[in-house]
Amino acid sequence: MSWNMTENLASDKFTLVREPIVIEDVLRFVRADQDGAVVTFDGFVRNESHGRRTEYLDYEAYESMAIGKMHEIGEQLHQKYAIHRIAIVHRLGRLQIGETSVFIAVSAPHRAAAFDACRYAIDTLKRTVPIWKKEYFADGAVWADGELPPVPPSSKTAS
Amino acid sequence: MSWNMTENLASDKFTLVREPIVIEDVLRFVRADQDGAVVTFDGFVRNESHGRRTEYLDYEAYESMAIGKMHEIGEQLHQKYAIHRIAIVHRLGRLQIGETSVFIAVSAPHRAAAFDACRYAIDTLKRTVPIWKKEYFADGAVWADGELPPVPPSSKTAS
Amino acid sequence: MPTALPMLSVKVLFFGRIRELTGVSEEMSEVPANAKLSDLFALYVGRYPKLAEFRSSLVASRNQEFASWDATLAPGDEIAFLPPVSGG
Amino acid sequence: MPTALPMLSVKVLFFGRIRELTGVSEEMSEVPANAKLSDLFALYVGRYPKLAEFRSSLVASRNQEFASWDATLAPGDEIAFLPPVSGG
Repeated sequence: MSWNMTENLASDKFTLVREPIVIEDVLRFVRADQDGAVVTFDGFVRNESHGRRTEYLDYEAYESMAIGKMHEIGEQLHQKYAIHRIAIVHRLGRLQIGETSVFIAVSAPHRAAAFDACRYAIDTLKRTVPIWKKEYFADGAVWADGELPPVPPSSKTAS
Repeated sequence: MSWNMTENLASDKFTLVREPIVIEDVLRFVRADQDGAVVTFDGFVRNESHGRRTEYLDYEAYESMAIGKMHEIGEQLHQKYAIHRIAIVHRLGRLQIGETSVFIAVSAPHRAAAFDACRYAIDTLKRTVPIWKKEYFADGAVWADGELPPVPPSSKTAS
Repeated sequence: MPTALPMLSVKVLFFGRIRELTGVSEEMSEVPANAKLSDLFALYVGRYPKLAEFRSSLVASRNQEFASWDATLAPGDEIAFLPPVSGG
Repeated sequence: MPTALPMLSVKVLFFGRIRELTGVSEEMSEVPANAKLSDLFALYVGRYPKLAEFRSSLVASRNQEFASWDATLAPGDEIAFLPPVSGG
């Protein structure tokens, strides 16, 4: 096979952007002639949340840490799956209904790895990458429930 | 939820095309404001097969049956998964390295269903849709190995 | 002397490597009225003996549904002989 | 009389709902040299009592890695208090 981990990590893409995500650019980025499959996940703003009509969302991030955690996801993907390239692009700021908040693309010589890796990427992003979403409704706004990231065990021994 | 099966089946898309597949159009087709997730599979021509350098591929189909089988996949997906829309587009004729041969997009309110359905769609397409691929190399051409579709059991009782 | 069985006419399609082998994409074929898919295939093996080698790596369809080899043919059926599929 | 512990300075960041609660995005904070993450948090609970309600639904990070509450602080550390994440 012509892919290898060193090359790949250098050519992955993990970014936070404030402008609309151009999906075609991300797709083009991960696709290479030695691949045969790209699986993508496009997460975008729904028009409702828990039965209330959403007007728009604001996303904020702990940006430097978020980029670091996205890189960690990339390293895990290359360890776990025979994939080629990964791109994870998350948008920040105000997003309207239907706009893409996160786009993930994974290329691989075979589709099973691309599916598994793409799903692992979005599942892990939602648990571990420090990004927060505030949902705005006609009658108010709430921070989305979210998930508490796993934290390393206490460094103390019991005493 | 605002999706329902009757509406969806009418608005799914199952096509065979002879021109390049315009991925953005397919994505736009499946995306609606009540969704939050689209998972796509982009299958494209690799530059090698079993260690030999591919020059190009020719795809042919039993077209009317292939469209019928793609519709059946759609019906199965709506039965099995809480998804909104499905698009399956397969290209026929001569394809160069890197060109998309099949593009599948599935939209859903939640990502798990979109992932499961997209994967089921490509796995089932590869086993049941009558399409054939001939691979051309510098020194010859071969029909790809392929998979034998499952056939209904014999209509005879043992005698 | 038994009366000859009436004949019926079906459309037959070949795809992929067996289309290349037979040189036939599509044609009409006459078979006895009680013929099964396997009988139709045997008729073509008579014409193209190399087809016999493909018997275990083919499936047949009848009116665009996969069918078992003992399915009985009806007038106007569209029958196809399909090598392992390799789309995607 | 014991000598006062030397103090050290860390950068503290708040995000999401607790950024709104404290009104602070980022500031420098002075803590005793043997302070742990939990001590730093307690210091802020003193200033913003409502923060106490969030203790069980927060995680902390130290230099951009999730950290346990008993992690000891070092000069120049970048500490953040993070509500449940909801990206994607």
